[in-house]
Amino acid sequence: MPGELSRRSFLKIVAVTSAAATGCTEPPTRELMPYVIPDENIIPGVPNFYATMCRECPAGCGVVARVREGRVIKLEGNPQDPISAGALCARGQAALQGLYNPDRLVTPQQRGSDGALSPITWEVGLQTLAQRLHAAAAAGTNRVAFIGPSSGPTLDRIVERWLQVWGSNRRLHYEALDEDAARAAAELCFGRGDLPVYQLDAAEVVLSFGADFLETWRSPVELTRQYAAFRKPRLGSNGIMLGHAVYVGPRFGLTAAKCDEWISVRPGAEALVALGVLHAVAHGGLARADIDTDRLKHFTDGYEPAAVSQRTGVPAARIHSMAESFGRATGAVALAGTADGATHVVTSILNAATGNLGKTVRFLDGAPPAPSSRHEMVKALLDDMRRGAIDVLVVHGANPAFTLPGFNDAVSRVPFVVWSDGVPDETAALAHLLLPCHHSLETWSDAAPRAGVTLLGQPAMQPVFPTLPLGDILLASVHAAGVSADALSSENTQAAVETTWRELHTQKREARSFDDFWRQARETGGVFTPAPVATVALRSEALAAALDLPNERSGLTLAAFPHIFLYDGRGADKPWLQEIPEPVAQLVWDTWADIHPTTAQHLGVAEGDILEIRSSQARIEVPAHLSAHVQADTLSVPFGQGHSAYGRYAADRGANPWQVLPFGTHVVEVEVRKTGGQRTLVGPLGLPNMLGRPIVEAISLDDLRRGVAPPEHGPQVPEPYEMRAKHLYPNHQWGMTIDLNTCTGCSACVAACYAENNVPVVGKQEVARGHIMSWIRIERFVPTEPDAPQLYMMPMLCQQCDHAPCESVCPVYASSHTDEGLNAQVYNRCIGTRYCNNNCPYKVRRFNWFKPEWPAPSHLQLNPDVTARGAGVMEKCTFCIQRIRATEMDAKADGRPVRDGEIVPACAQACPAQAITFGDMKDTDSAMMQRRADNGLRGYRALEDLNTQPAIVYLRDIYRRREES
Amino acid sequence: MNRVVLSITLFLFLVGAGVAMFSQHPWSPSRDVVQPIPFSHRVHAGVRKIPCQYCHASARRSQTAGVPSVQRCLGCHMKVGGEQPVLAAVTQPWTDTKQPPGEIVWNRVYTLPDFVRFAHRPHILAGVACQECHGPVETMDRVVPVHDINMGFCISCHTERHVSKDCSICHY
Amino acid sequence: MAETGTGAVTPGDGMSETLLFTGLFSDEETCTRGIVAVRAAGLRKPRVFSPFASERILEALDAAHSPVRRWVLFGAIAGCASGFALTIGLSADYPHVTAGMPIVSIPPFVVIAFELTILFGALSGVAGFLVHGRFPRLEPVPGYQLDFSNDRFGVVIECAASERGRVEILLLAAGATGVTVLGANLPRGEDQGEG
Amino acid sequence: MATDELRYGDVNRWVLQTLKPPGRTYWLWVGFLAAVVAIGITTWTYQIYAGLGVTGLRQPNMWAIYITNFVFWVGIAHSGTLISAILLLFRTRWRTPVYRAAETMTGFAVLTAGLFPLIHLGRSWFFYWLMPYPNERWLQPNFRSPLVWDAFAVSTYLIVSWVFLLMGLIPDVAAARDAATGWRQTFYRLLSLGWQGSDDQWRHFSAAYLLLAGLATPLVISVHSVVSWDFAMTQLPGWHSTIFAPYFVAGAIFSGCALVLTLLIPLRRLMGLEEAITPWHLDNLSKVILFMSLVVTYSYVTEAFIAWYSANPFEQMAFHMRYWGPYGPLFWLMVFCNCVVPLVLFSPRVRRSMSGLFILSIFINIGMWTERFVIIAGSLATNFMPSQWAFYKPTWVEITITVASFAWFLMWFTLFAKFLPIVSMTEVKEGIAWQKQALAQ
Repeated sequence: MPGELSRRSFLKIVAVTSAAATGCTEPPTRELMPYVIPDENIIPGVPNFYATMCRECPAGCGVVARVREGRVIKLEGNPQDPISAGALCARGQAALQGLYNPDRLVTPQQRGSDGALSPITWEVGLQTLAQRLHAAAAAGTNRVAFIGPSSGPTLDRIVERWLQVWGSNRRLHYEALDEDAARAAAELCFGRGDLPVYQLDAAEVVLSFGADFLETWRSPVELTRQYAAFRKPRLGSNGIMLGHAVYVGPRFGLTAAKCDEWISVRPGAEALVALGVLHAVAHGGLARADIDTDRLKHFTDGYEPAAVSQRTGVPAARIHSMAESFGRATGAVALAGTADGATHVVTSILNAATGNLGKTVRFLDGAPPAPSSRHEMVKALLDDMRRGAIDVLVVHGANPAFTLPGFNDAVSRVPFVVWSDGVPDETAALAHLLLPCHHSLETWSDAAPRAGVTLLGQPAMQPVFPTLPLGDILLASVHAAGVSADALSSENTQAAVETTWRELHTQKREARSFDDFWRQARETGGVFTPAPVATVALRSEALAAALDLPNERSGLTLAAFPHIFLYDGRGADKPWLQEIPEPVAQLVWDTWADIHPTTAQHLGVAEGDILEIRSSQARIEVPAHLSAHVQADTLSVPFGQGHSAYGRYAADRGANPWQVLPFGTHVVEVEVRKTGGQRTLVGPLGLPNMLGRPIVEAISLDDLRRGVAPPEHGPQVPEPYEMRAKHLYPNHQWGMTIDLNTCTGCSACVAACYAENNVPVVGKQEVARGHIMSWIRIERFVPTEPDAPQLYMMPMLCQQCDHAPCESVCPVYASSHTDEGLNAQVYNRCIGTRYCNNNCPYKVRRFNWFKPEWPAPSHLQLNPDVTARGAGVMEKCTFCIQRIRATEMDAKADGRPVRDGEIVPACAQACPAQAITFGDMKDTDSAMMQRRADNGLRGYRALEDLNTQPAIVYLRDIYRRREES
Repeated sequence: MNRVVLSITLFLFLVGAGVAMFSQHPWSPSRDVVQPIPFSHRVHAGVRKIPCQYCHASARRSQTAGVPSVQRCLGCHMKVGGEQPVLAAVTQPWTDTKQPPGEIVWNRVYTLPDFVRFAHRPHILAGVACQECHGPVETMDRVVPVHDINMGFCISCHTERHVSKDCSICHY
Repeated sequence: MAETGTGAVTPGDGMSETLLFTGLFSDEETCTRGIVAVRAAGLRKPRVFSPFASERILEALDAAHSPVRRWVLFGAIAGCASGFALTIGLSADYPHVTAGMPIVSIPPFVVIAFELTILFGALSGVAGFLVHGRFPRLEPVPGYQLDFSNDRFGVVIECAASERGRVEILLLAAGATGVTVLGANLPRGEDQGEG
Repeated sequence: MATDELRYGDVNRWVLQTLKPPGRTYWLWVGFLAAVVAIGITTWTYQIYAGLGVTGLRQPNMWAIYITNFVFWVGIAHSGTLISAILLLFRTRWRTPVYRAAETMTGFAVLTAGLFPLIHLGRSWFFYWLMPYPNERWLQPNFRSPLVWDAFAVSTYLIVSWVFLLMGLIPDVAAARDAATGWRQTFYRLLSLGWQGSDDQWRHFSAAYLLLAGLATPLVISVHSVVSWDFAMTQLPGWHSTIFAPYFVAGAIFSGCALVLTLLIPLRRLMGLEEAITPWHLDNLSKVILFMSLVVTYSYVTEAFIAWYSANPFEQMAFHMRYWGPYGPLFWLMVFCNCVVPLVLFSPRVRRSMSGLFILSIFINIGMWTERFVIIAGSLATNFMPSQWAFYKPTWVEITITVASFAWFLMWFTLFAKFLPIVSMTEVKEGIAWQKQALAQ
């Protein structure tokens, strides 16, 4: 087939183009291999962009894949997609490492009687599958089961019909971090099967009851964007105001850190606080007229703030004031992120009672049936498996062996387990047949994350390995079994997807022809139509039903939370996600248990002591991390690590909290004892204390209102002091403005930089030895003074100083200043004196201590426009000079000046909060300079006193003084 | 003894000169690159007057000038000279489709040192003739490099034309 | 190399054979006296060998200042000049802006210029020494004896054989421990001295 | 000392007997040193092959032991030139028997020092880019960079000190030649350039030698000033200080003189030079050391004062950490070795006790090495960005190479001492003559 052929030639051309990219140590390719039949859309050296979608979490962001010579080298948010709106989180960026993962399964494998895996051909694999299925179907109904997340209309339909062919309906839409409680609440309170869409930007007050909406909850990219708007200082009733957010929960995570206040409560006590607030709302006459206040009062009986305060330790006054601000705000929203149902119900009622339904909390008409199996269905299937009622189990896109307690013994009773995915994981270790599956970037697929948004996933490149899309595998198994199934007419996934979209086309009663519709869908990455907001009201049953509050726990509690990068564990095979430090704890490549110093003292536990955490069902060993960022008597442990398989990057690292958790909750009472072992937790940062140095700066809201800058610094960005004639820039002087108020520290920029600039990953040990290579990092300082934001955070990258201290000391001009204000680092001139780094006050330079390695095929991800540096040279952020050059060339070709906003560095591009703006400092109208002008009071340069004259101006973070609210 | 002193100084001078001379030519491109098929630029570009960018089509659009696809060769050779045995490699993919189509593996004549980025596009757009770097290709049967493409070569031209000499123009 | 002077040999004298008289002294003091005596006697300026640098001997010979000084001076000047030329020239040749400093920034260049001043000065000083001292010297200076590198001083006078007696007396009187005579007709190094 | 009964002949006797063919123990010693050097070279090869990551170097301590060694050895070099050149200009008499050894030490110390910048480079094989030479890149070094000053200063120093050393050797080698036979004689003949000590040879020699000394004197001051500017020219707290030049020069002379003691005391014993190098000489040397110790102490105090008086929080924190941080113990060790221990030199008894001086000199060497380490690694560790603070620990690679560098130095010194006159005969004789004259008057 020509596709196959041209791919081969692609890869050879790739070899040529990448020769220049792969650093000083590889001999340049001596051969040139032209296409035999050129692909008309491919000009070697010029990138193509394909709109497709991200499958790293259920949020369903549209992405654009940047393709060079037939290989995806970068993922970016799809600007047309209303969910991602052009941004992409770290996990999305790292999808590439799933695609190019060196541990991906290459050929089908079968487990012999001896339990050893042996490679087989696709024919054999599909044949065996077909036979097994046939036998199962013959044996009776519902003897075939499929476990996997909901993966879009088409694939879901294929799976469903495929199961029908085998006379089964055992389809488990399984997500480890499901929304069961939320769905239950939505059902109960509003009689809706779907989940609401939130509009934080329409709110003035946000109460989050354990919802990490800036990290992993629901749709982080979208919510981060909304939160940025929510936090944007704007003119309100009483002068400048900005959204007021409070986080109630046991853990001070990124979300809590970016809120105005963290109210620390026992895990499971969030519902009580919510009830307290609801009570105050009910009795404070803050409820809307159309709400039956008596029933509301009755509902909240016994939860008056005083009582709640008794049970949770949250001051009653606080609860009252929360209720006040919540009730009085023109828009407010309460979010629930706990696994227990009560919080979800109460927050739903709270939102409804304060009339925020349809405003900040919106149910949309025509929401697609969001198939997600309820917990009882999961239990049911496990029972079936235990009873031996399942003959064939197919698992795809999920890792129940890792995340689902009780799965392992259940699956042991299943005679034939088929695993079909990328990197073999724990489930694969239990499977009898392993079928390597296309990555979502290699196959056709679609998704309907919400009403009005239907994403089309088109393959961005030819498959890296001889794998098959899941759809094809299922269809093939049917055909191989010789079953005639009209239901499965379409012969492959691509056709199936097209069929779905034909239906969509007719559904939508589109005026234009299907071809136009289809073409446009492929161009824009889907169809996006604003969905009407449904009118829903609080059902009276909600107030009638009895709440099942989580029982109050006395002893030590383990509260597991989804890791911002590793999520439920699926991120662990991606080195970027392992190496980018968790923003608050600043730890990498490991699991840790946040434990409050007082608790630690009481247990006699010191930093790094390995704790044995024992629940009723299992025990794990986790090193302790002493920090005040967790409720006392609580261990907060991130999900993600503790894999026994799942590739070289994930295997045998940390511990897996899923093991100790009962099904359906993230909180469990545990016993803890020191094993006596020690493990140093590794992170890239030194002191957590800023020592009062002018690095990360913040301004309090009332200072902002009164228009006074922090005393120690000037009101405006002061004009830098010049000893001699200023260096003049003929055309441009590139600069950056970074808003620390909107920056959440989510590290999407870091991941984007890794992807764009071929930044090598060094591994845990080398991070510990101070050899981490990230060009941009999130600075994190814990404030020591009371009058400060909850946590200082800032993206720190090369400041591209005008008076760059690094330049004057380099003996060989490897670091010199360009006519466009950049601080150029010339790798091939660098001899590695490392003097520049000594003189860099920001310590943003990185030295190549070793020759970086990219195990095949991960080297295919390298950006050919960026040199891969060899050992012994210094490197650093370049403001993505390759993008600057490319744009300048385009502009030159069109004979026009570079337009403002045309050049977007990877970090700025990825940022969901749009905290980073890049532009020309000589053009005062540029968005970047405007942003400085508009926020004159907040502008400052890091370590200004040194007069290094950075090209980056930061805008001070804004915080509320404790008293003000 | 003056002779001794003289010879010593002479020796030192020669060593110095030697270093200087060598450092002018750290590497020279191979002067003799044999190609898989006897393709003649003289015939195509010289005699037939085919413009360079007819085959090297992406020169004005991309960083790489682009080696023409076999299809492009065939564009003409379907009509002219297709029967010549030397063109088997070119016609084979079309004449017998059962074989995996033979790809032509050309040998590089110009290799850029690592860490250096040269984009054809801006140079073409700036009206730099191909010959200024590649020499009179239209007179060569087999292309051999005329200039040493080294940094001095680039810089001298950039200096003459008053183009930026920032390091980061080529190194990033 | 030994200067072929005039005067000492009386004109019209039949035998014009010149001999090499070496007065051996055991220390600086007497050696100097010897030199003074010889010169007072109006004999040709003697060549003096000494085991170490002795200013008194040089005074006694009233030797001129060594021209090496000038070599050093000019070397140093050349070094300084080339130092500035090098730095300024090469910086201006391909200007790279660093840290907003001027391309030609003199203060740092002073350091280079200074070092080159020293270097060139020193090297040309040595060159001067080699040239004027006629080093490396392959053939021995006539009259040299191995003791001269140990503990003996030697005052070598070249004059007509007829002067022999007078010279010997002169040297011995000055405190010479002995006198050796070398001549064309005499086997080299044969000791003719007495007393 | 009583030289009245001293004869010029004695001097040759003392010195030439040191050139007698060495015994087995000598060769064993040299062989041992060579072996250590070999290990060091292998380690360096491994470091180049594997990448600098095998060392303990890290962000932010990108300079540490290698540069410490560099500064240490350059410092050592200084005393040699001081004793041979500066004291020559001052016509100091006690220097005569000591200076050749000191100068030899200088020669090899600079040689050793010069290695470290190369060892420390990320891409050592491009070290020559630090020097201007015509090349096809049209690229030249950045003369504004202190490292280029360094390259010029150190290489100038290397050349000049060796020229000075070889020059001074000429008359003595001639003496050796006249006493020697066989291949040694040819060797010395070549080296002596046919010297015969005639008056005009002496005339040019002493002129050239004096002028070389005159040039070496400012050079030696400049070299260590330049080295100190590697640090002073940055803005790093703990480095960025105006007193660095004099402070480092003093330190250099201090450590250098100490090492001279360390070398001379065994040397005079092993080579039977007790008569040539007498306690009187070492006494004078130790007075210099004492003085330098006081200067260094003063510098430490000044540094602390500047940090405090500048009211610059960065500076103050840097020094706070230097005294009380993880490297604090090293700092106090340094204070003990450099400021406290040398005070015993106020007692004449110590100044004349060989064993006493020897032990003392070891203390000072340790102290001065530690000083450089504390300044370099310590200041880098406590930089502007607290989130990037980290404290460096060396790995076996640096330690091996450091040890090897000492072996390398000692090896060359040992070889030199046995094959070339380690005490200047001519100058000692000059001294004797001067004494006689003095007595006469």
